[in-house]
Amino acid sequence: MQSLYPPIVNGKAVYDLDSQKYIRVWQGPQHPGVTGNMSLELDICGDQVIKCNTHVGYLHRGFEKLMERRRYINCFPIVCRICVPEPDTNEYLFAAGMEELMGVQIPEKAMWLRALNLELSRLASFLMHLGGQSGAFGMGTVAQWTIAYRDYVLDLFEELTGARIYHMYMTPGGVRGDIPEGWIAHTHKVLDGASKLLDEIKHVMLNNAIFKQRAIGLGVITPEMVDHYGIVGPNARCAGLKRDVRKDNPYLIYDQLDFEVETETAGDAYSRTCIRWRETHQSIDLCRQILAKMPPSGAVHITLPNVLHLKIPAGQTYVRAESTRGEYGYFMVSDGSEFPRKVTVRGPSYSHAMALLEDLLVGVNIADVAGLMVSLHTYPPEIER
Amino acid sequence: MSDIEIKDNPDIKSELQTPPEPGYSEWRKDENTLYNDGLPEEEKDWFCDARPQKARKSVQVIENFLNWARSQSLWILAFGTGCGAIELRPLVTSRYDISRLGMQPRPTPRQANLIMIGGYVSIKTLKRIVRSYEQMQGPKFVVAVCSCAINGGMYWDSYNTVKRIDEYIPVDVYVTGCMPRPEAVLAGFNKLKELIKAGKAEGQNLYIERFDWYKENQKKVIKDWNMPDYNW
Amino acid sequence: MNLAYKIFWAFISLGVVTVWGLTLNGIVHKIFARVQGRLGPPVWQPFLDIIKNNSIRTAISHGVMFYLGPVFRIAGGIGTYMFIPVLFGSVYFSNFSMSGDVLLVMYFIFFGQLGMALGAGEGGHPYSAIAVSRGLAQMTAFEVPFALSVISLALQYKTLSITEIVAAQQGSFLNWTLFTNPLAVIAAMIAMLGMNMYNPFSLVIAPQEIPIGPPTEYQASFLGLLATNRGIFGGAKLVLFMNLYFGGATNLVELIVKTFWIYMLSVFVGAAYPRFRTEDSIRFFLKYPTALGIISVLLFSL
Amino acid sequence: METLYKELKQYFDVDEFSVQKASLAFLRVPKSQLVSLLTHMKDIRGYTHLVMVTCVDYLEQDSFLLTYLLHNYSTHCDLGIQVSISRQNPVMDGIHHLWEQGRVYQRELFEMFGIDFPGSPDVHEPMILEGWQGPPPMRRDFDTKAYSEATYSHRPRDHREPEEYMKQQLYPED
Repeated sequence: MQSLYPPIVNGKAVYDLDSQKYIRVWQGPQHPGVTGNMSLELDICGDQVIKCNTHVGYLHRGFEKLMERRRYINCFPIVCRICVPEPDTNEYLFAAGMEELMGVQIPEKAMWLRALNLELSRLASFLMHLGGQSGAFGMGTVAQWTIAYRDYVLDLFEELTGARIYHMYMTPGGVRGDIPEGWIAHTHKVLDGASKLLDEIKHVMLNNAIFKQRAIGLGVITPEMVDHYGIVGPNARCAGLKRDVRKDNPYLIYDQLDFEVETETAGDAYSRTCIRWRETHQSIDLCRQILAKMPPSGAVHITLPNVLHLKIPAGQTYVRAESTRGEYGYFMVSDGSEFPRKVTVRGPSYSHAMALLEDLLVGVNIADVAGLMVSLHTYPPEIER
Repeated sequence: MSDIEIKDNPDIKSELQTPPEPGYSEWRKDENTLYNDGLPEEEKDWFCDARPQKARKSVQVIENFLNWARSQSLWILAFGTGCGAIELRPLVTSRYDISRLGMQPRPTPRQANLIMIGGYVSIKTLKRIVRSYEQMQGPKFVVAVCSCAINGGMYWDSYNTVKRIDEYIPVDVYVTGCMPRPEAVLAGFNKLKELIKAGKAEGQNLYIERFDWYKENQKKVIKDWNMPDYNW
Repeated sequence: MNLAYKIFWAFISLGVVTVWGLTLNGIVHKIFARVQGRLGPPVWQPFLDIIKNNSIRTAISHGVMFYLGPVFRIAGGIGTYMFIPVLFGSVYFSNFSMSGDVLLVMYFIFFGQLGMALGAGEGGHPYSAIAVSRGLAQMTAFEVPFALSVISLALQYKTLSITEIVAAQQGSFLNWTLFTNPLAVIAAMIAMLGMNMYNPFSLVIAPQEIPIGPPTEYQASFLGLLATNRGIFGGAKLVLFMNLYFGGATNLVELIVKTFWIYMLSVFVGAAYPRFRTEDSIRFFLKYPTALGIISVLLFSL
Repeated sequence: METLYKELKQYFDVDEFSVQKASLAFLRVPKSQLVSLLTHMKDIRGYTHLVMVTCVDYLEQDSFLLTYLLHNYSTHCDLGIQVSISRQNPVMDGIHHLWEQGRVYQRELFEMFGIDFPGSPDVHEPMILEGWQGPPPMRRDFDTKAYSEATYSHRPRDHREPEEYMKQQLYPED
């Protein structure tokens, strides 16, 4: 059987596609098992993938070019379009970079509201991911439950910010508005329901024999690989490394909340799913803490000069935050004019989807390609912007 | 109702009345064959080079019944072309359940009737959209969701996204907004059903009618045209 | 009753079972939707889909075998059905059942899928090829426990005719094979899970892995034919299992009730499980169900 | 960070050291010493995580400013190592042997800025822009507005004033 597979010469499989042994199949961009709009070019031998090329760029809009042409305040509508399931991280990072370059401090209440918004968006994104993970292994039921429940979280956003998906809520100098009437009670109800749903998911998905059989030992990430590939976030934590931006470089008010960094040691798809399941619980808990500790009143934003002609002193900085997929960073360069000189977005999927996925997929059964890809929680628009 | 504003496509109506202008025929050998000059020589005989023909309708009574059946079972091509794909997932879940309307996502273009253009269309995606659209069979319908597919939206000055999708494939229903709410998309689907029942959603024949014009527009933006002129 | 009448009534019952099988499909979609918290499509959705698929204006073919694939499939379905007595003791609904028709039926169950495999292979899509290899491997695997249980039935009732097997189960429900030969029934029901191709045995049309398997290239009226065959073949399988293991049916109501509950087994399993890998599925079929089948065969051969 | 800078100064001729905040500093290094400095930081100083590689186009100074941002997980500090290369002949040494995702950044930089990295795996293959003809789009002198107006046909604008139009559509009485 081993002779069927091509010989490995210094790390690369040497084979000839025309010999009728190997097929080249494309997964995506039009493929239900591929996350978002990207494509994998797989060379398979029997049931086994022997080579993978990731093709991105289907969603390239040239954000960094467009931002050079827009004033700072005009950049806000487009930065949140970079990551659809979790746009608030982009808004926060762009606003934080601006404030750091301007050297302004935002009010206390605004910090808490921003952290609350970030955690809620983490919750929504995690719910979507858990659904995708179960759907990638063919269990559509859990996917339907979680993605349907995500809508209730989006309702919270709608009440708070007025928008459902893209809520330009964090503006430079604070947030756009305070909490509306009765929103906190509604939030508590939604959070309780979410934790109930998560327990159901644990019974249906994480304790399922077939799910374990397929996910355990799939796409193992070792601690040595983490730095070599630039792996961040849950994918790095599943290898046993305690790395969380919220703990390492606390931003906003995360140093006043108490939470533990979730880690696993196995490093396979199952442990990644468990970590994300526990981090969903963690987000719910953090939301409750924030709602409890938040100052009841106070200013939610400072008054800036006319933002349309806002000039930002020259300088360069890098701000980072913890998104669901790991460290999310903005590198901003200002030359003292009204337009940003350069804004570079560092999406966590950048290293996960290109370099890491191409190497993890080698030798994987073609039935598990979707499961492995989803378990890395890659998201194409961060790669190409 | 400002964000649930849905209009039928004015262009299609006008284009249906105005005959297609002649010309743009330099890549056509004769009436019924295409050159496929984008393909390398050794691949030319792998692909069919017949020119697509207009599909004939049957008797009006039967056609009305068939249109009703088509409108009752619309199969969406599961192709998330942009941000709009994020709303396709809530659409199949419990709150807005499009399977009530007899719709279901299909993973292969051969079996889909409806392609939903979700948001901005970059050049690389436009190529795949054209392929998928031409591989779809029968009366096929296009719903353009989000402003970016209609007039470029907030990427009006981007160098990599097309500004209006209806120059490359015929669009039946537009749903404006960024993002349009799922209710808006549902309303768009219902509008499409009305159009189908009324027999107005003839995008397939329009595409064949103005085939040269659409091809010209596509080849203008897709610089590396390495696929057959019509993907059978 | 002469042959013309027989053929006439056979096609009448074929129509009945087709309608019932398609309605069952609709009910199944509805149940899945309710498990997922949705309202779900209307029960008559499969009929609408068939009308729509046949009303598609254009169709792409890939050659003669591509045409013949669905034809073989539906021929296998009809052939499977034609030799199963639908209602016990009814002159009209007893099709062409004869002595030894169990073997014929088992052959026809294979026949349709083999023809489909040939047609899908000519479709030329790599996913079709992968799915065909998966499907044939899995089919071979679940045929083993099914064949074993049928053999043990043949040993138990000393006959190969479905009608006589049904006749032997009449009287009280304690005479059903379900109670007289439970091991064989369990093995066969597990095999039926694989036959119905819901989770965890939905390897062949795995949308997230190889969308969507053999029918990837099939469109328009080909797809309509395949959908019709889902009704016929599903109905025929259910009637066969009802006859072999659940005492058959003496009237249509009993038929509907029994087949519904037999089908629900695979639905309940399918709503709650992810999908097997191919090798896992084969390993599963060759482990416990096969052992049960062998034990039941030994019990009745000694 | 200052101590680190002083220690580095003994081995490399680094300059233009600037501290942005407690956990972030930038310094400039000549093009020839970049890879050795990165190797030094990765292997000895514990800056094992390559956060990002980006480029700023300074058209007026006729130079590209490449920024290699490193992160140290033990001290949680970032160091931005910047190198300025000429705009006329943009060639840079690759770092794909140090970090696996370096080749992806280099592919993107070649595509977006036209900076060549000899020896980097499939750096010349199109990654994001398929069939792109024209200058590298992220360069400062590439005008995306003019390009899009020249290439794509924009939908003619609706010249009705939005405010008036909405008023007469929604509130015709007043």
